Amino acid sequence: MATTGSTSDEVLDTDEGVGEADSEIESRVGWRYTLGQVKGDPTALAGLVVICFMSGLAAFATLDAVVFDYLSEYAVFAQFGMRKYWIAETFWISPVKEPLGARRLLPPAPLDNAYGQGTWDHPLGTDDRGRDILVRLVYGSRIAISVGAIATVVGMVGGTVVGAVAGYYGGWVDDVLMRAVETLYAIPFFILVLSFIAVFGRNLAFVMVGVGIASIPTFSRLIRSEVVSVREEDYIEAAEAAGVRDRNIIARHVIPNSFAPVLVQGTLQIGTAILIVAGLSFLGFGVQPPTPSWGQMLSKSRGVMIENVWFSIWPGLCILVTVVAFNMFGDGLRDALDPRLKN
Amino acid sequence: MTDPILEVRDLQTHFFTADGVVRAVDGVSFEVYEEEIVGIVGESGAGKSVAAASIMRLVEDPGEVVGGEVSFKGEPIVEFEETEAGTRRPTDAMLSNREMRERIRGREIAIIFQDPMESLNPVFTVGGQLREFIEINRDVGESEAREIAVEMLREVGIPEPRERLDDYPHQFSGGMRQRVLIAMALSCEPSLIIADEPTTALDVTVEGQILEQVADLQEKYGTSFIWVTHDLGVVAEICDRVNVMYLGQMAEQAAVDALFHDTRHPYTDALLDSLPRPDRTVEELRPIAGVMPEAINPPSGCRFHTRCPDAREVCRQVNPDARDVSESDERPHRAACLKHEDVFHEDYWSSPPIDNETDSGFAVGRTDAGGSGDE
Amino acid sequence: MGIYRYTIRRLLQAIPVMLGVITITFFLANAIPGDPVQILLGPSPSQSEIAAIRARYGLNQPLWQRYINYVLGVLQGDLGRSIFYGERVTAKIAERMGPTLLLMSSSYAFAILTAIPLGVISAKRRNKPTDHASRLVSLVGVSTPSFWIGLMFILVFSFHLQVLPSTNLVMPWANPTEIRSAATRLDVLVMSARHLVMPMVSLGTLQMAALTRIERSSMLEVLSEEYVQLARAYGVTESTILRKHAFRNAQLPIITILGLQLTSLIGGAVLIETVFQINGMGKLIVNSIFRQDYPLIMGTTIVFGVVFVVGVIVTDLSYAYIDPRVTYDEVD
Amino acid sequence: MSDTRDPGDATGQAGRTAAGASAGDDPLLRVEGLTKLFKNDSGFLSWLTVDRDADGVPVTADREWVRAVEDVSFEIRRGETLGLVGESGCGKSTLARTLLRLIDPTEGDVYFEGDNLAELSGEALRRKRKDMQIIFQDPQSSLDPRMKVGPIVEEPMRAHDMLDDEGREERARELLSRVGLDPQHYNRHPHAFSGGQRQRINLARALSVNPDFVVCDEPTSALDASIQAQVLNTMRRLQEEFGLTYLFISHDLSVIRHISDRVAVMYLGEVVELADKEELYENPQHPYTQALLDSIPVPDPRESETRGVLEGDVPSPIEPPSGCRFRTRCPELIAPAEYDLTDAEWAAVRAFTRRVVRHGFEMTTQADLEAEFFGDTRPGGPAGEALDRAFVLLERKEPDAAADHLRDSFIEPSICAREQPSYEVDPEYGDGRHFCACHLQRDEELTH
Repeated sequence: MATTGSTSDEVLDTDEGVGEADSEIESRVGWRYTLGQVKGDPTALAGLVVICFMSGLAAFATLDAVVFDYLSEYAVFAQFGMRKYWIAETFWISPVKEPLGARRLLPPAPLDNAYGQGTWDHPLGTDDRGRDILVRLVYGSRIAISVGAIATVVGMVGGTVVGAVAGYYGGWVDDVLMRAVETLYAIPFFILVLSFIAVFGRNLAFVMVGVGIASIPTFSRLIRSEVVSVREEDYIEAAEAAGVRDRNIIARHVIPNSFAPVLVQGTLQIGTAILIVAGLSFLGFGVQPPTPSWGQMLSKSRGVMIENVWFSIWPGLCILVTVVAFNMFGDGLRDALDPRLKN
Repeated sequence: MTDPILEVRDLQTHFFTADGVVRAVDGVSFEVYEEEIVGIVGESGAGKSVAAASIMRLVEDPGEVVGGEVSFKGEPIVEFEETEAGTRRPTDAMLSNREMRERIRGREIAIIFQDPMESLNPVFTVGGQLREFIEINRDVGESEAREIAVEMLREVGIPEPRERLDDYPHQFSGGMRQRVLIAMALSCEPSLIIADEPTTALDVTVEGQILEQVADLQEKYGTSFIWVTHDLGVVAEICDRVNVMYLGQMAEQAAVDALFHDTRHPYTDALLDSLPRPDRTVEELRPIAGVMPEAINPPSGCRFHTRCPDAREVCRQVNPDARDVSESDERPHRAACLKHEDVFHEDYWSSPPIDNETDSGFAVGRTDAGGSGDE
Repeated sequence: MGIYRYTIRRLLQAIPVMLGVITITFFLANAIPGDPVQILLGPSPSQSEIAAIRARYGLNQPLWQRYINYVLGVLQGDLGRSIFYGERVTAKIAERMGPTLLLMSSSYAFAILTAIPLGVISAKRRNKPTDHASRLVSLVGVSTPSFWIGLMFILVFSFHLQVLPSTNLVMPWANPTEIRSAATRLDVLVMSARHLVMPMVSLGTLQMAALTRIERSSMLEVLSEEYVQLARAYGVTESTILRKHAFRNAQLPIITILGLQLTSLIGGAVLIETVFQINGMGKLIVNSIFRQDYPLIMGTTIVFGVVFVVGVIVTDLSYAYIDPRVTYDEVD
Repeated sequence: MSDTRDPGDATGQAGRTAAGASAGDDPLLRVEGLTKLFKNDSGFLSWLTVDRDADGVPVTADREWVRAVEDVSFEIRRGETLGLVGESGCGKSTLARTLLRLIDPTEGDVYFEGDNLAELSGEALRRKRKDMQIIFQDPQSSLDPRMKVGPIVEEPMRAHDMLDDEGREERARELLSRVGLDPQHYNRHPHAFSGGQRQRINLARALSVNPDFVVCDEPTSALDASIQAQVLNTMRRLQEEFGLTYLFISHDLSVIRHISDRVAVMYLGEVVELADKEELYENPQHPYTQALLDSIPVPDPRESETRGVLEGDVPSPIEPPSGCRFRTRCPELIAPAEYDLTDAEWAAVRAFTRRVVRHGFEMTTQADLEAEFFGDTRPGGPAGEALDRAFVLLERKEPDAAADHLRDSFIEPSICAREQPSYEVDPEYGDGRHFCACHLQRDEELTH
């Protein structure tokens, strides 16, 4: 439908461009419709499946690493033996502890190298301290997904507020806000995040907030231009002419109609944020050892690359697959929400 | 009468969309003689622009010319033959894409589009674009092409043409840009110019200027025109003969005076009745009932029967082609309406009438799945 | 055509932005917890030592005074003195600028030279296997961490195949006499190229992928424009349409994006310099964060800001050069 | 009419109007000296912009004022339809929006049911909107694609706290059927409707709060002829049923003739002629109105004699011509009083001036030019001397100087360039007032 709707109509010499506008409007109506579009797009669907899988892993890891840790402070739970990495340590292997007598840099299961024969106990091998790579990858997904998502939400909320206010009110409000945003934009993203970390410290929370704040310009510029164009629509003017109050116009017309591209950008931005955070961990900013994260694992692998190539391949692949998934889903979402951009 | 320079027979252009096949042009025939202006008129969705593009073989994906014949001065632009399997394929004689490009496009048939802003490339000067097309189609060198361009711009009424050659399209007003496009078409000295709603985007006073100019230039150069428009006023003004299209098919074809004063098709009639007039006060407009059905799912029988005030049961069954209904001594006047019973030999008058309600907007709604414009 | 006037105005517009960058940087840097003096002098220095250092770096003045001094200093080309190195920040940056600029510009060149043909071909053969392949490449390209690509390159080409060096970037303008195993200028150039190729490709891949996507969609859009259809109607050949009528217009979005992508190029450069141990600006800023050397953090941030702003201005001007509509309203 | 533009003289003006037009009836809406200027840039700090949107062209010009609507005065009587016609960019839509205070006027007053809209603000203005509504041209963009038809129609009622939820729904359904839609369509999204049907939804929304006055901004321009007739008929029916007053804006003279009682013609931000419909169409006095009527193609080949009577393009509203704004294109520019020229001489002078100004020829000798333009109608006296000077300049290959000289000698001294016209004409059809902003009327003005 989206593939052909606009093209087939345009050619029917529609003097008013009915066709094009039609499919655009069609596309903007209803989430159910959007979801239907995404379902019909195998690439987007594949992306969604991977995202769900990774998010599931991350949710599990968060439960085990964060929720249990928090709850274990209460005697009620502690008496069951609840503790950080409770599930992992009870049913599997600890992602953080170096097991006694562990063999370091074991290769993946069937392979053989100078450090020994890989075993199915450690399907992906072990790291430089003898910890199982697979379990660390699983618990590392928590950092990637949560940091990506939280940073994006921070940027999205901040950007939406700034952009919507600037776009709707225009005039000097717009001038001041957008000038500030442009200044922020003039400091390269990564450098801005680095300065942030320099100020507030290297820990995870500040990395998330830093990445979020650094992405505010992207979102605010986007939503501003969207709001400005929605504002030009006649139905906004019609609502004004009917005497609808400003706040109702914004809530009922402006925001719902300008939100779609923000959603798309948000999806893509999660992928970008994951890349950025991985880069920061690689440099040593962000989550600190022994908590596992993909970027940090890559950083550790540098010293032992010759001995064990696998150590540096698995985390990279995890990042790649996750980010590809977000990009595929984001592209599909964009096609569904705005078929004009689909090529 | 001499042979027509352009002959279109049973042309079919379909669009293959995910929702189904849109029969944008479904069996259209007409011809263009030398030194005349032929109008193709119809409302949105009638398929008139697609018909025009099909003549040049410029229909874009997912559209395709799937049947019929177009011949220009004897050369087969579109020609199909049946294969053993019963499918159609282009004949060997049909001009190749290369031949179309080198012999027909620009050189023999030029085109003017509706939107003068979109038709000129914003990053090249007007002179550069004119010159390129002249060089390609007139086999002249750069400096000569430049002279032709200046001359032609002057001809279409652009002041200071030599200076303006180096200007970019955005430095011209809408009317001036449309003049540039007319100059572009004329300067290639084609035999036929297809003008696709060339004055629709313009203001009425500018439109008046351009219509007058085109009439003068047409006389001077003897070029034939196909003038595609939705405006019956423009048709009355400029055309010699008119083809009225409805939903991909021809409704009526006649000389301009006969079309307006001896109308033979209920659609043309209804269209004329629904128009407010500038020259006299019309107290009561008589609109056509309902909306144009979708080309993806056209009504059975006569395409117009769902809205036709004269529709009868037989119109649901039989889809008439446009046949000559003129008295013998007149110029041909073709109409696709069964009420000309002596020509179509269907029992029209004895068939029970269908009641199409007038002045109501809701009888014919759109289906939820509908995606195409339906007006 | 008011291209001159347009240039002036674009430069003027950059001034408040740069002032803003300096302001943000200054206040961020001054919010850094921990006392730089302590880092400098180690644990338990004497009061007089502290006072002397504070006076030397102007730390005894109130914040607004230091801000004004700093802005005035920047305007005169003075970014202060590095706490760790003790050198002038400008000198340190000048020393490290070369490798970073070389890396960034070569990556951009690589990205542009590969992306444009890839995008054009992709658009021309839309939905054909070539297109699918090119789209897959760009999808993977935008999703792969550049530093990981760098690591994989080192693994393959330096460790296993041992064909390319992984560290010690040689600058092409280095003096042959100072380089071991290089006798002539040509040797230096070859050496430099061999050093540069892996960082260049790792850093450029993301840009290449992003540009390919834009080139493709922009080309497709232009190809559906009415003026392209008109050229076709006048018998212009498909290759001329692609080369002339569509190509120039399709580059307009690319030019804009080139300026904006600088921001991710700079970020990538920081990582790539770490991976390949290149002594450039990126490593400098990372190290100065670890050392809390805030004059150096401020200095490098501002210089990166300048690089970005200048880059955006340059792309704007080239846009204006290609698209006559931009400067149309400028009065000479 | 110029004296009626004094806002301080409101009562006097009203009295005069009553005497001149429909007796005793207060107008529903009175516009006085309404002016709207736009800044021709995008905000105070716009020159600081580093904006780099992918498709935006970052153009800012020096600060200039676009004189979109200037000094417009008219009134609309209760129950009538005033047609407002003009070409694109003439300011008719801006006028409509300024009138409704969707845009703030730069100057002037709009009296509507006793209040000056130009002075209202905030909640008072919002309350007032209940009585005046607008219908837009574009059936696509005037309905929020995310809302269903029912809530769209109910929205104005909600804003003005009319009825309760059930009452609103009932009224919405009733309105849908009154505008010719199926009440069952209450739960559909706008995309399920065709252009004509969407305009009907717009009508239902506008009528939901029972307004007295509806501005129709090209409501049928986007529709096909057959659908346009349906919608126009419905609008007429509703006008009777709801006792509405319309301001109907269009570029289409035919539609205006069909729907209006009185018609105002706008050119470059000003009303140039205003009269009863029959009077305006059958006895047009302003050369611009005449040109419009001559240009429009008539759907009848036996009637058709379209002339492209007007030269050139509409001037920029940033620097509109002095005096009469139409003078630069007017075929009936009045000769300056200081020259004593015959009509033929004046025509020759103007043709020559126009060609020089537009550089419309290659340089030729003075003799050729004289022969081409003047023949035996070469004026003598001061006009002849001015022409001689122009020829000298042309000989010297200074066409710009020659153009300036001709402009200064023949165009600028004309009354059309010096004074703004504003006259009353004796109507031939009906007894309504006939306002015409053309100096040709200066000798025939009504004496009150």
